[in-house]
Amino acid sequence: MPQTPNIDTPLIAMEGVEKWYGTFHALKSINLMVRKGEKIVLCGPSGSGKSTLIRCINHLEPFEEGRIVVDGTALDDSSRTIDAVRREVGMVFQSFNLFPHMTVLENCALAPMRVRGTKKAEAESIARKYLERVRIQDQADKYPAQLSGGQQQRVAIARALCMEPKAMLFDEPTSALDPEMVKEVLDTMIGLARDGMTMICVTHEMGFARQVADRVIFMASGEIIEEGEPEVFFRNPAHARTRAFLGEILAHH
Amino acid sequence: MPQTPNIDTPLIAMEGVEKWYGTFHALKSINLMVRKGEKIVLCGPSGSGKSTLIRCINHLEPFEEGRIVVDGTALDDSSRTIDAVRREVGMVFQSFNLFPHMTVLENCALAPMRVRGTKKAEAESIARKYLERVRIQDQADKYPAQLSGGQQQRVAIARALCMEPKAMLFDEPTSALDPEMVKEVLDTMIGLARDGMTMICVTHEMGFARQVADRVIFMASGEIIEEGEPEVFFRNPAHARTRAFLGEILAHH
Amino acid sequence: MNIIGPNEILFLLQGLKWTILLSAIGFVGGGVFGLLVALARTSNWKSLRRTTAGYISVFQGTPLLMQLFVVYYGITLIGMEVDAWVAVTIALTLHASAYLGEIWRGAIQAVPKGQSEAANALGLHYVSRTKDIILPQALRLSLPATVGFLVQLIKGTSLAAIVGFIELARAGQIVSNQTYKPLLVFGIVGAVYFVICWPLSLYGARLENRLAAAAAR
Amino acid sequence: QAATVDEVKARGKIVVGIQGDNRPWGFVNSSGVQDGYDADIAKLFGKDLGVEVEFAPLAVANRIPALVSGKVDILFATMAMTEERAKSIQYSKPYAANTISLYGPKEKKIVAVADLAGLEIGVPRSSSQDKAVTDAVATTATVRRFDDDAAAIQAMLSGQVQAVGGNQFYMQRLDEAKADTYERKIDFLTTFNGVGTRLGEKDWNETVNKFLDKIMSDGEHAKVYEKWMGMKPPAFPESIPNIPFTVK
Amino acid sequence: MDYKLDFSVVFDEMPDLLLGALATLGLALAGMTLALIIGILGVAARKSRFCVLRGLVIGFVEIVRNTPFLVQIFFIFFALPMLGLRFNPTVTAIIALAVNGGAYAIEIIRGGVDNIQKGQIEAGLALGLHKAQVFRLIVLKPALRSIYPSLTSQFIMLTLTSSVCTSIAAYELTSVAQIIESDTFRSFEVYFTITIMYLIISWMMMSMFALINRHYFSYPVR
Ligand SMILES: Nc1ncnc2c1ncn2[C@@H]1O[C@H](COP(=O)(O)OP(=O)(O)OP(=O)(O)O)[C@@H](O)[C@H]1O
Ligand SMILES: Nc1ncnc2c1ncn2[C@@H]1O[C@H](COP(=O)(O)OP(=O)(O)OP(=O)(O)O)[C@@H](O)[C@H]1O
Ligand SMILES: [Mg+2]
Ligand SMILES: [Mg+2]
Repeated sequence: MPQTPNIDTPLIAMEGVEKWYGTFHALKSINLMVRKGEKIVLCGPSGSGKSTLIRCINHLEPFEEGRIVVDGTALDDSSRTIDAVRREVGMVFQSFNLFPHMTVLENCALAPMRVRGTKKAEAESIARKYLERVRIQDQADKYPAQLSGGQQQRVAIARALCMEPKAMLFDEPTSALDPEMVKEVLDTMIGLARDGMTMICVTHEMGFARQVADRVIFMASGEIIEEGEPEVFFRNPAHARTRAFLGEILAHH
Repeated sequence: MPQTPNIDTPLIAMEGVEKWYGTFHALKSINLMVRKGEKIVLCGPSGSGKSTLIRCINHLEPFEEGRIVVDGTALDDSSRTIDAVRREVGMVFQSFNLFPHMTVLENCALAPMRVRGTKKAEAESIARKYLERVRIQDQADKYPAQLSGGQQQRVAIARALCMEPKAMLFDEPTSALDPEMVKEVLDTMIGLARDGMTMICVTHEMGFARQVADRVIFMASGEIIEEGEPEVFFRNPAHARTRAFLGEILAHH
Repeated sequence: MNIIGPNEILFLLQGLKWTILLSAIGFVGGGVFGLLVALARTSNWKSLRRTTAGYISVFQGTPLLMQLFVVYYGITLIGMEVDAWVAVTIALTLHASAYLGEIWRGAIQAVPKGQSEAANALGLHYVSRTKDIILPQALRLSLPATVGFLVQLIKGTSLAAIVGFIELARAGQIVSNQTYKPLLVFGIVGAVYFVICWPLSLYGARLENRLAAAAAR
Repeated sequence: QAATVDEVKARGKIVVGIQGDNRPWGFVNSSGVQDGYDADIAKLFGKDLGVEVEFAPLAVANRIPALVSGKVDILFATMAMTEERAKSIQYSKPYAANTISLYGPKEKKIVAVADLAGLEIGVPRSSSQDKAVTDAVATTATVRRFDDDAAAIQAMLSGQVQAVGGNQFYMQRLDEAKADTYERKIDFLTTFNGVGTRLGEKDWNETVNKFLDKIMSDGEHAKVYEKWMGMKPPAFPESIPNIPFTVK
Repeated sequence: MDYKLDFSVVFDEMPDLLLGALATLGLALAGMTLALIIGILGVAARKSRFCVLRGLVIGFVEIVRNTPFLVQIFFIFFALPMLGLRFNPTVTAIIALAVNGGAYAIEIIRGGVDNIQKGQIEAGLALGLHKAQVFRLIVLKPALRSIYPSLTSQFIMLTLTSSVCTSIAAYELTSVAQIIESDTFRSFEVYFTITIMYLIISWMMMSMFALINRHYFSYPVR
C-alpha cells in the first residue's frame, strides 16, 4: 500500500549542524529536511562525512552546533530526547553488527522486549513478522555466524524494523557484501521504500538511487554540495566535483 | 651467460609419487623429469596440488609412495637425504617468509653460515653478491618490515640463491604482491632463468610462462593433466579442462 | 620495643633481600628448565609432548605451597642431604618451569608456520632453526606474559617462609608480632612488594600494548 | 645424611635445629642473628664440643622431621617432652621448664575449663599448648591453630579469638602489647624441655647429658636461665614416666 | 636413613581429609563466584563515566595484583579488626579469595570487553538500549567467551591459592593436613597425599569449566 510522501511535516530536520572531531571539522552547517515517507540517497567521496551525518541523527555522534529535530523531538544531550529519537529511528550498518550470541529471532526480539517492555511471546511474533517481511523467516533459530552476508544484512533490517521505527538510516548496507548478495538486500530495501518507509541511505548503488530515491544528496568535505531528483542529478550535475565523482562511480558499473 | 639446457641428466625426477592428506588424495601418481637448466611453469586451479607437488621436492611435505630423486640423491625419510636435497634446492614462498628479526643481510647470510659453516665475513660477501644480483644491495641493513612487498620477495630470492642451489622452486611468488610490484619480481626471475637456473615455478603469470618456460604443466585434482611447450600449450590445449582453465586465466589479463 | 625503628626496617629489608634472591633463583632455574619444557612440548616426538603436558598439568594443578612441602620433605627421603636452599630452589624451579614452559609453548606455536618452513627449505637444522629463527620471535611475543609471571613468582616466594626462610612476608609477621602494629607493618610489607612488582606490571602492560599495536599494523 | 658426634667434631661444625621466632627461647633478633635461651645453651654445647654452631631456624611443625631426616644434628628447639614425641626422637635430661596456661582478657570470667565452652581459642599449631588446650576443651570450644606464637597472640589482640593457650612468656608479651588487659586464667600443665637427638644414637645422647650435668653443676646453666627467663631454674625431675632420658 | 614411607596413617585420616577437600572446594567456589561478580561490576565501573570510580577500580586492581595473597589475607584477618572490621577465618578466606580473584578478573574481563567491536555497542544503542543494557545484554557474553580460557586458568590458580588460608586458621584441606601431620609426623606422606588431592580438585574444576563452556558459550562464530 504505497503512500505518497507527506509534503508538510518534516520528519527529520537538521538545521545548521556543525560537528568537529577534535580540530577536524567533519560537518559544516548541514541543513536537511526529510519529509515523512521521503527516500534520500546520500553519496560522496570517502571521508566526506556521510556516515557522520546519519550517525548524528540518532545521536551515535554528538554534534556541537545546530539543531536536529526528529518527529517533533529536538535532540539535546539529555538521555530522554536521545532515547525518544532512537526509538523512532532504525539503523542498519555496513557490517551488520548482529549480536553473535543470540539467534536471529533473539536478535530481533531483544529491543522490543527491553526498550518497549513488550512481552516475550509478543516480541517474538513481531520478530517473525518482520523476518517474513525480509523473507528469512526459516532462519529464525540460526545464529548470525551460520548465515551468509546477504542474509545477515536482511536480519539486521528486520531487527531495526521490529522497533517499528518512523524512519530508517542505512550506512552503506551493501558494501560489505559479495556481489551475488547485493541484489537480495537491495530488493528488500526497495520493498521497504515501496511501503512508504522514510529512508536515508548512504550508498553508491546508483541503480537503487534511480529506482527509489526522491532526492539524491551529494556531500564533499563535510558539506552538502548539491541535491536533486535522481534523474536531474545524474544527468545534469551542477558542480564540477559532483561530475568528477559521478564519472568515477559510474565508470565502475 | 645463457646456457642451453642439458638434455641428458634429469636434475629432478619424480616417479609415481602419491601423497595423501589423511584420506584426501592430494597427488596422484606424479611423474616429472626436470633436466638441468630447464624452466617449468606449473599451473592449474586452486587446490589442484601445485604447492603440494613442489613442497614434496624438498620434503617440506612427506609423500607416501613413489620416488623423488634430486641431483642423484633419492629422497627417503632420513634426515641425511633431506638435508642433501635441501642444500641443492632453493625455495621462494608466496608470503616471502623473511625472518622479521634479522636484517636483510642477516637473512641472507644465515643459511650459508649455519648449513655450510661458511665464515661470517665470507657469508656476508656472498649475501651482498646476491643482493646485488636482485638489485637490492642498498637495503642490506634494513629489516624486512621496512621494505615493500616486491623488495621483500627479491630478498627472499637472494636468500635462496645464497645457498647456491642447483634448482629453485617458486610457489606463486607474485600473487601476494600489489600489481606495481609484480613486474620487478618477474624481471628478477627472468634474469635468473636467462642465467641458466633450473626452475619450477607455480604461477598464473602467463606472460612470464610464454617468455621463459621450456614446458608448461597443467594440474587438476592432484594429477598432471597436460604439458607442453608454452606456445603449443597456450594455442592448442589438448584437454577440455585445460581449455576451460586457460579461458578463465586469460580472460582476466 | 613497640616502635618501628631502623632496626625493624633493617630486618624487613633483610627479608626483602631473601625475597629478591629467591625470585631470582626461581626465575633463572625456571627459565632454563621452562625453555626445555617448551621445546619438549613442541617437539615432533609425541611421547615427549605427552610427558611434558603431564608435567605442566601437575605443576599448574597443585599449590606452590604443597610443592615446597613435598620437595622439602621428599628430597631427604631419597637419601639426599639438603638444606632449605636446595629444596626451595628445586620447588621454585619446578613451579616456574611449568608456567614459563606453557607460556613459551604458546609463543612458539604463535610464530607463523611459514617461518619454520622457510628455515627448513634453507636446510637449517633443528638447533639453528630453533635458536636463530623460532625462539627470538617467540620470546618477543611472550615477553608480556613472562614479565607477568615474574610478578607472580616474586609474590609466590612469600610462601618460602614455611620451610624456614625469613623473607619479606615472614619478616613482616615477625616484626608485627614484636611491635604489635600489624596495620602499619603489613602496610609497609605490602608497599614494599608493590614497589617491586608494580613497575614490572606496568612494563609488561606497555610491552603488551606495543605488541598489539605492531600486530594491528 | 645423619652425622655422628665424631663426624661433627671432625667437620668442626654442628647444625642446631632451633626456633626462629619464639622469644625468648629461640628467635632471630632484629639484626638477623639467632638469639635466645636455646641459642645460648647451644653455643655452650658447641664450645664444649669445640665446634662452630650453625643455627637452622625451624617452624614448630618442622622440628622433628628436620632432625629425623638429618637436616639438623640436634634440636635445641623448645621441645616439650611428651610420650608421643619420645617415640620419634630421643630426649636428653630436661634443661628447661615451661608452664602451659590459658590467657584471656581480664573482663572475661574464665576460671575453669567449663567456662571455655563456645569460645574460640588460639594456639600455635603442633605446640604443647595446642595439645593441652585441645585435650582440655575437647569439642566444647573451637581451637584455632595458627602458624606460630606470633600469629596466635596477634589473633587475640585482633579479637579473632577470645583466649590463647600459651607458655609462661605470653603474659609479658601480652602486657607489652596492651598493658593491663589480659591475664593468666588456667594452668594446664608444666612441661619440661629436653634436647632432641635421633632415636638409638647413643653417642649424641650421652654427650648431651654429660654436657647438661656439667653446666648445671658449674652455674653456667643458671646464669643463662636467669638471663632469659627472669627466674631461677626450677628443680627438674629425675625421671618422667615413659620418656627415657638415655638410650637403653 | 631408616625412614620408611608409610601412608597408612594418612589413609586412616581420609575422612577428615575429604572433609577438608570439600571445604577447599567450597572456599574456592564461593571465592570464584564473588570474584566473577567483582570482575563484572569492576569492569562496569572501570567503563563508567565517573572518573573517581574508574580511579578507585584501577587502584584496587593494581594494589591487589602487585602484593602477595599472604599479605592480603593477613591484612584482612589481623589488621582490619583494628578498624572495627572483624570476620571469622572462613569469611576472611572467602573475602580474600574474592578480592584477589576479583582484581585479576577485572583485568581479564576488561581485555575481553575492549575486544568487542564498537559496532556491536553502536547497534545496541541505535536500537534504543541503554548503556547498562548494552553492557549486560550485548557486550558481556561475547566478552566473557573471548577471555574464558584465561579467566578459568586464573580461577584454578585461585583454588590453589586457597591453601594459603591455613595461615589464618581457616578450615580447609591444608589446615586439616597440617593437623594430621603434627599428630603423626608423617610430613612427606601427608603433603604428598594432599598434593594429589589438589591435583584432582583442579582437574575437577577444569572439567566443570569445560562443561560450563559447552553449555553457556556454545554459539557458533565465524
Ligand atoms: N572518531 C573519529 N575521530 C576523528 N575523526 C573521525 C572520526 N570518525 C570519522 N572521522 C573523520 O571524519 C571524516 C568523515 O568521516 P565519515 O566516516 O563520516 O566519512 P564517510 O563519508 O562516511 O566516508 P566513507 O565513505 O569512507 O565511509 C573523515 O575524514 C574521518 O577521517
Ligand atoms: N595440511 C593439509 N591437510 C589437509 N589437506 C591439505 C593440506 N594442505 C593442502 N591440502 C589440500 O590438498 C589440496 C592441494 O593443495 P595445494 O595447496 O597443493 O593446492 P594448490 O594447487 O597449491 O592450490 P592454490 O592455488 O590454492 O595454492 C587442496 O585440496 C588442499 O585443501
Ligand atoms: Mg562511512
Ligand atoms: Mg598453492
